[in-house]
Amino acid sequence: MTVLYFAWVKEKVGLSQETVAPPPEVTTVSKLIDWLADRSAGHKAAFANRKLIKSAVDQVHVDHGGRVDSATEVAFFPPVTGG
Amino acid sequence: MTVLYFAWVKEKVGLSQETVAPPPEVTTVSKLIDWLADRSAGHKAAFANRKLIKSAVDQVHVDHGGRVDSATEVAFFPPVTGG
Amino acid sequence: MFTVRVQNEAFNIGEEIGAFCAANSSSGGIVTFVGQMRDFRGPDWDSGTAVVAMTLEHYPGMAERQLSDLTAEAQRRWPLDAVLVIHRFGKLTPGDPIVLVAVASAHRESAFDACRFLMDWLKTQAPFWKKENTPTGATWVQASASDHAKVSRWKP
Amino acid sequence: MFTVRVQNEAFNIGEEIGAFCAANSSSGGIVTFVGQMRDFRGPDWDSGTAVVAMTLEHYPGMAERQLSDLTAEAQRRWPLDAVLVIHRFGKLTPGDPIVLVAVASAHRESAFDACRFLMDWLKTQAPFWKKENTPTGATWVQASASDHAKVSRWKP
Repeated sequence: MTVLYFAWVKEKVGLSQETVAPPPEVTTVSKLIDWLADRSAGHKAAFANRKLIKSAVDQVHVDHGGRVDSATEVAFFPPVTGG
Repeated sequence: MTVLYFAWVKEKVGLSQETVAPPPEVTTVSKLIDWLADRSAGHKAAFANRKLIKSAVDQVHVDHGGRVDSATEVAFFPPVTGG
Repeated sequence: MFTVRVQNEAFNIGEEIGAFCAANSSSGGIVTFVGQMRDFRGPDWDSGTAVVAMTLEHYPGMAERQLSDLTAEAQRRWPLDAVLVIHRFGKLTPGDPIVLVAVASAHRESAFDACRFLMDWLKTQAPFWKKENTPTGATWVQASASDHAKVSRWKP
Repeated sequence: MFTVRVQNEAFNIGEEIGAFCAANSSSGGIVTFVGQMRDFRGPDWDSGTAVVAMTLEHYPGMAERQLSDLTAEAQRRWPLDAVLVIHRFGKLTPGDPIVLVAVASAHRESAFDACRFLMDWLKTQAPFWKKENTPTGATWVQASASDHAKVSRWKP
């Protein structure tokens, strides 16, 4: 699974993307956040207030209850500010 | 008083404008239409169905009850179709 | 800047909008409406009648005045940085732009609302009349009842 | 034609809109929205902070996909002849156009509605993030609560 980070989430994590292999019990975005937050101090800081973080699974917006079991690409970012 | 005609009103009257001096009892647009309609067969044809005719007094839209006593310019035309 | 132009000469849409955006580069949002002369009359080209040319008659003086009054009313209703209204008169050929309304504002909502307000009112208030030349003759365009219905939403 | 472009290169507003109008000269009405980079942050220039440059980060792939999905949704909702969406990413300087949405339709109501729908959704759904460079440093722009409120009117 590829995990992508954007904007200040990327800056806090210190990575724009990484390839991870979470265990099978990581079935939702929320559980993936729990699991990722333990990877480094940067990850922990980025996910400290998860209400600020939006997520997309395979390039489609999903909330934190969305499934990630069969995802190939999961992204985390702040609310969008384009336009 | 200058009277202006536009679009098919102009074509029916056969004039784009004329200078007229209606008597003092012609105080409203409606009375002016009555008075103008007698000037020629073209005028009569143009004003035959006055519900189709819009009017402006001194370049401001008014309905047929509008005053013309002190008007210097009165215009008659069909509903506008610009834009 | 608030500008109204009523003119016989054709105008270039890209140049006008490009210059308007450049002159208002500090405005957050710019909304424009362009009305172009269609080459048919009716619901669509296939079931419609070909229109080969159009003459736009106008009421000189009142046309400029009405458009300026509408622009001033839009300024009163919304916080606008600039408005440009250009309306053609005279002989037009298919594809010619007839009207351009451009509105610049810090707020995109205001720009959208004001541009739509100007078009709705222009359609029912500005003294212009279209005559279409079709292969079977020239006829005056009928006013649209729906245009009159649209304007009612802007009543104060 | 329904076109979405997500690009690093600057674009010329006048040329893009001029070409769009020329390509859709049979459409009765064309509505466009242009968003340009402002040179200040805050309610107005005097009380705001100067912004000297901006970096627009985006999610490649998803950005194009979201904008294409929004365009397809607009086509389902309104009778549209053509849509053009251009969105920049990368480094921008004040006055640069950020986004252009152009909509052509036989009906001006549909063109206005669809253009506004696209902008409202783009603002809350398209994966772009603005970072502003001010004299005191670079900061990520905060999402606007009012943008999220605006989108609720388009719920089916």
